[in-house]
Amino acid sequence: MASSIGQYLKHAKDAAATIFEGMSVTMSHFVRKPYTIQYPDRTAVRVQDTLPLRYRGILEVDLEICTGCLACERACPIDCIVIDAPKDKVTRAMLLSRFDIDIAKCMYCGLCSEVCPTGSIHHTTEFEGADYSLESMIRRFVKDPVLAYKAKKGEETDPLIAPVLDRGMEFLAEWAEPVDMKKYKKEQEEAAS
Amino acid sequence: MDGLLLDIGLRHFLFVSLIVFVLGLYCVLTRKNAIGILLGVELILNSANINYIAFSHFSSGNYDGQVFAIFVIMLAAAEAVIGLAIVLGIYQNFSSIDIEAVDSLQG
Amino acid sequence: MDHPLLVSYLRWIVLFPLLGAVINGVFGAKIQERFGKNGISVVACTAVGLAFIFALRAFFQLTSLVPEERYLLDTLLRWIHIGALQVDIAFAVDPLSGLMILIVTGIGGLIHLYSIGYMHDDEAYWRFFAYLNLFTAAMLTLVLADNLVLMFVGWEGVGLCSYGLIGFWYKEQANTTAGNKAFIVNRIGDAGFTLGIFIIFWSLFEAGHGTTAVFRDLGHLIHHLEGQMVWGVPAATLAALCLFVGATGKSAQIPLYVWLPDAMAGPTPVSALIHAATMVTAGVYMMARMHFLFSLSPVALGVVATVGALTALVAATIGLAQFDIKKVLAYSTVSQLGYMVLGVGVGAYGAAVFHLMTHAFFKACLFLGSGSVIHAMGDEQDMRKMGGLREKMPLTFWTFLISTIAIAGIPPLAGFFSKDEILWLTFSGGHPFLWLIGFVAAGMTAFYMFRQVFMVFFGENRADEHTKEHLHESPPVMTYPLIVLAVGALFAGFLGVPPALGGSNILEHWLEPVFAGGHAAHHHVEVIEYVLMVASVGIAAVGIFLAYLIYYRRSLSTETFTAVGGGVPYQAVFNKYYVDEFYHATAVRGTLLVSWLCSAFDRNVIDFIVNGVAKVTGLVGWAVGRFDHYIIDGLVNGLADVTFGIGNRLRQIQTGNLSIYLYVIVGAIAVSQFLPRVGADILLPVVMVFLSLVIVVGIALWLSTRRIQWRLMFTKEGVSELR
Amino acid sequence: MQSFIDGLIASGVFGGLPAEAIYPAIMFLFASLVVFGFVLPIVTVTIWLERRVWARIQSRVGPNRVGPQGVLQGLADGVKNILKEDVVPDAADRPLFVFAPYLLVWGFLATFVVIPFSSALVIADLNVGLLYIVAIVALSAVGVLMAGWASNNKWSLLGGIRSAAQVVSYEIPAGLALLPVVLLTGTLSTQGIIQAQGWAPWDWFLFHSPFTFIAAFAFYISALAETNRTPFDIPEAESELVAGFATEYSGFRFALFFLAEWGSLYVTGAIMAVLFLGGWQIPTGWTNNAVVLNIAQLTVFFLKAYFWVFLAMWIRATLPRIRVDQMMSLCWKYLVPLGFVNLVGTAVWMVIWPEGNPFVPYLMVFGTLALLVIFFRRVLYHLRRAKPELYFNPAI
Amino acid sequence: MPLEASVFYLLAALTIGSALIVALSHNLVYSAFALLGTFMGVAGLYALLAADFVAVIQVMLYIGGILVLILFAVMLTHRIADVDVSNRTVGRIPAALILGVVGTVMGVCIGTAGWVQHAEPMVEPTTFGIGEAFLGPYILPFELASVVLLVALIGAVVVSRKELRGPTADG
Repeated sequence: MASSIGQYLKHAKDAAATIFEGMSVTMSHFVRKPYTIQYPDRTAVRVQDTLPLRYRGILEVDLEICTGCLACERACPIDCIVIDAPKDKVTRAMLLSRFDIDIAKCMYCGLCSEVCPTGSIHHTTEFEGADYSLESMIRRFVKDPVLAYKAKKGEETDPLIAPVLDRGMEFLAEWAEPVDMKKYKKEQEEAAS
Repeated sequence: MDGLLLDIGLRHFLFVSLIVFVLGLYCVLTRKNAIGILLGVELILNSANINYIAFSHFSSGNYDGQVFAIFVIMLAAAEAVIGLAIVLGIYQNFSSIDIEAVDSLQG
Repeated sequence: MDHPLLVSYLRWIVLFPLLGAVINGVFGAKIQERFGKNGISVVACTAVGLAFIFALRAFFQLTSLVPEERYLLDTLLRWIHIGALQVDIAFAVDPLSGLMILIVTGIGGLIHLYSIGYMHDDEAYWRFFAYLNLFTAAMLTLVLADNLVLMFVGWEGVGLCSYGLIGFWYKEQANTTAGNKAFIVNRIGDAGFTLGIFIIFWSLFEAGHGTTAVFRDLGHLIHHLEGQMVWGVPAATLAALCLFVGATGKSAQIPLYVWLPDAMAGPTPVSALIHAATMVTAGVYMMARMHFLFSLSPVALGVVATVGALTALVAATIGLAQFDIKKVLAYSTVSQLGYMVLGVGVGAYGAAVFHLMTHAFFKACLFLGSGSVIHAMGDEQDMRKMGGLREKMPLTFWTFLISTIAIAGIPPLAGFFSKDEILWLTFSGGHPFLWLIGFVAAGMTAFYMFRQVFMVFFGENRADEHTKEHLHESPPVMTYPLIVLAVGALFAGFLGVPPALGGSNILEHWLEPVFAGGHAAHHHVEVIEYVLMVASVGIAAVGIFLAYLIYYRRSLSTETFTAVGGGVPYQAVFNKYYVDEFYHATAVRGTLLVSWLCSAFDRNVIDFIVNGVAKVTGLVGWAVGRFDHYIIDGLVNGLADVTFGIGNRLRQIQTGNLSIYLYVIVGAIAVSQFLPRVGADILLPVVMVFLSLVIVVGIALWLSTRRIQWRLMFTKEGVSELR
Repeated sequence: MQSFIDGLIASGVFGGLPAEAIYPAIMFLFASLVVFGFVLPIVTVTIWLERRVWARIQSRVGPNRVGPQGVLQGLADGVKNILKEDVVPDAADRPLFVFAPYLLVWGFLATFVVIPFSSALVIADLNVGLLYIVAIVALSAVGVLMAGWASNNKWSLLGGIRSAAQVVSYEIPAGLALLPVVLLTGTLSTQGIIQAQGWAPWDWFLFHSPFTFIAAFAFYISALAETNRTPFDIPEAESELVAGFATEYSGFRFALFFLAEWGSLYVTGAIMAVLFLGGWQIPTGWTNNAVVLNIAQLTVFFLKAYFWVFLAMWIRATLPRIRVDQMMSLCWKYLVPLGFVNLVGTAVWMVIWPEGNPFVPYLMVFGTLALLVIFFRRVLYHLRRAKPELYFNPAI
Repeated sequence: MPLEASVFYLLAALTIGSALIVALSHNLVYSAFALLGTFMGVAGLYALLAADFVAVIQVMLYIGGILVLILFAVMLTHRIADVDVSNRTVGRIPAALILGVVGTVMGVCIGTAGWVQHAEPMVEPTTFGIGEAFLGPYILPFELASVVLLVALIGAVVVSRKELRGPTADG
């Protein structure tokens, strides 16, 4: 009997104490800055920008540096890339009349961007793929046929294409060389100090 | 005539209670369902209460009627509890509360 | 007389024999086994011997006192102290009881010695001596008793021992019946004795002068009884008569003497001791002790005297015709007792006691003599089978002869003096007719005694061959007591020689203080006394001569006597006047008749009533049972059946259906509440009736629709089936 | 209110109309004003506030798009529900299905008759005020049962029965917790109780004695349980009974249920304010204009009441749902005995100090303040431990 | 129409209407819920008769207690047990007959009897008065009531517990 009364009171006291403690915890959260990002419109920085370079978002093609080699089309396991590269009857140069990527089917595996010699096809940090119609799911990058890019041995001189090629190469660089962790860490420390 | 109808006197309440009483009695008599009977009983008790309060208000001038009404309510509660317990008991035993089925106490 | 000398040894006189009786009685069988019969006899004889020594001591102490002071008292313990009655167990010796204890212990001792020889070959030896010792103790208690009640104890003790000893050989039916007869007759006498005691006690109580049972005090207080009347009779006379009844019972006087002849069935020493010397004299001793009471009522004395004389005469006549040796002696004892009672009756207490003493001697000797004869004859008691025993048993013959002469009343011997004294005092006391009866009886006594002597000791021996060879003189242990008793018979007479014959009547003087009240002092000598003396001797001689003629010379045949008067008187005498038969016819048959009547009455009337009641109860029970069974049970069962029937009918409405119950309730309320309430006007009652009709029809209609068949509800078998 | 109307009649504003007609008319007007003017907005705000409080506690943002800071969110929900198709399951018991929500709302709105707003503003100061409130709650229990039964599906029936059982069984501790205050004031009417308290905290019944303090929280807990909120919201436990008795409801009827639930939250807060925080008591003397005084009293009362509502939201965000048997044992093993102890305690207290103990209220107030300080230190401790980025502005 | 009369008739209509439903409706659940209407109507009548305490008690006890209980009972025994509780009744004609007569007779009585009525009925808060009555002259019934309720409570629990009745449960 005595023990049960003791227990009884202990239960009541524990309940009160824990609630008190719990409320204090929640009050402490009350004044904290909410972590939630008011996506999509009230975020400080566009979310897409905050994403890391390697983020495999929706595909993008720089037609300027696309050589029309169809490597990506072949590499895609789902065949969601469709490229028409007819030869210009007149100039015999390779034209890119159609470069469609069905982003609904695309599984964002990144195999196409790996094999692209020039890094023209690469993932952007863009992920908002929602659209109003299924038709719009197919991103058609070629409005009117464009000349395929021919790769030059040396440096790319054309001022228009050079930055695009560099960016492409930058994308490729990520996969070309295995990252040397030790070197990377050293660099980090130098940056930190 | 309108004098009788309009200024509400004791008789009006008695009439209302009479009607409720008769309906309660009818319900008790004709229901096949045990709970229906309990409903009828509740009606009867309510009609009795109406009379109590009416007389207490119009005739007695003291609180006896109302005190009695409260006691009736209290007892009605106790009665309902027991009645329903028995009905539940019957239900569990006879798997039905149709009083026709429950006639094992037949003479 | 009234200043007793307190002593403390008197008790042993009684206690020694009592002790002996207890030892022999309780351990007798063992002692007999271990030490043989001598052990028993040693114990018994020493007990009596010691008692005799102490008695002598008391006697000599008395003689050393002044006559007025001769009174020894030994109070043992307080016995009964209730209200007015103060009775102690106390033993007193005065000249009278002193004499008596000497006789009892002396003669008792001799008889103990004699019975050693007589009972030698009897198996129940120890029981015999136990009884003898007990008897001696009881007799001594009676004699030494200081008061009436203690005397009565002794009185009863003696009666008991006589019963025990008479019926000693209990194997024969005759002995036990004799024992019974003796005891019952004694008890009748004792009843009288007790009545006497009560009358004395209550009348003294009524007189209001305090009561006592002690003889000495009684003596002083007894005169208060004079005016008392009990049942219309003067108290003194009535008391005396009652005591006298006790005496007749004990001393075998007229009405109650019948037990004495039959008592001969016991062994001879018993007869000698009890039925000759001691017990039978108890009555005379009691009357002597209570002389002051008897002297108060001349009527009582008259009755005593006449009874005594008659007894003497009657017993003598019966004695003539007896052929059993012991029967003759028995009747002679009765007649001698008659003389003693006659003596008391005429106020000659001294003479009575003197005769008592002398009779003790020669009667004991006669009995013991006959005992040795029977012993010798191989238990043959019929004199007609004896004869000529003179040569074979000289000692027995001479002692027997001496005692016979003494009893016959021939002068120098004891018998003459004592008997003559009584006769003379009777005559001088103014009772000439009684004297004549006594005188005639004396003659007869002489005749039958000598008849016995001649038949037994003279003439030829009529015994059969077998007993003849065995005839021998008894052993010395039997013959020596005979000699002592014979000497006693010879010289006892000189104790009471009357002044007429020049004697100083020593005994009279010895007893004089005891009978201070008596009127026996006739000192002047008269001629008539001598004449009577000579007459009595003469009648004795005539008797002896007749006996000599008939039995010794055989010259005179008995027929002359037996034929007298057609043989009727002889038959009467031979058959003891048919007294036994008479008693048997009257008392015994009477009692039987009364008992049969009572049993018949009981059987028929009372049983009838009891059975009747039982039958009636049975009857009533049966009736009630029938009533209960038919009417009440009927009612109850009927009620049960009715209830059951109604119940059965009403069972139908218990359909188990709740709403039906509610209908019934509401219907009932409706009918009961509203019907009476509604006013008297016509419309509403109509509605009411209509309503109840509807209800009933409704229910019936509704019931019909139920699945219960009609059959089940209303038909009988349906109901039974349901049940 | 009565005197106020008499004053108007006397001033002849209504002309010769018989008093009999005026009273019901004004009463009706005031009632509709309260219902549409006060209750509906309050409910929508409460709904929005609850979601914001939840959000901030869960470090989220909460609705802030509809209207300034999302205040009109409740309105938006309401409109949404109204526009939604009002589905009545064909197997449902149509009349009961339709009538159930109205019964519930009727039970909820009826309590506002007795809840005062200021010294003059109360629809009807009933003499049996408190008892009336307890009774009306029972009415909502019947509504819940009707809804549960009518929608003819197992979840709703069980949900209905469970919540009805909970409401009925928690009426007892609630009633017991009220009694100490009734004992103190001796009257059941809400205005009477408020007038018995002063404006200062130490005059409030909350701090009158430790027993009333405990009684207050006991009442608050059982009131929460009665309105099926916070730890006791078993009937609508999403995981088990979907939406409890309201599963089959949609559209406007569903909105009514929402109205009833959140409205009763305010009612609980109001009752707590009336009973324990001294209702609209404000220091007088600074103005003699009745209207201004009433408005001040109204705001004070509203703030006190809304504190408890806020507390309910806060508790809902903190405490986990408790099991049914725990709920029942809490009710019968802890709250009812506690109720009796408080009742007896208060009675003994009244006997010892008829006018109330002079020191204890101050002591209690001081104690509570101390408690609050401890509370905030705990909060700071948690903040120090988590070192989060603070953001005090409620508006995001 | 004077306010009071209209309110009375309204409440009377509510009470009698729902009583009719209770008595006559086929569906037991309808009659059970109609009982709510009756109780509310009766509570209203009490309020009219200035018995405010009793009115509130009526609402609290009858509706909050008994009605909820009955609803529980109905629901627990009704649909799930697939028992067709057809409310069809037994022998309605005889019942109607009896009640008709009973009703008319009582109605006549009510109409004709001269009821004792005070001039001015009493209208003022009754809670205090009833409280006094409870602890004054009616103290004993008040205490006994508590005992009765306890007994009813325990009795109900015992009667309705399944396992207590052991083997007979399969009935």
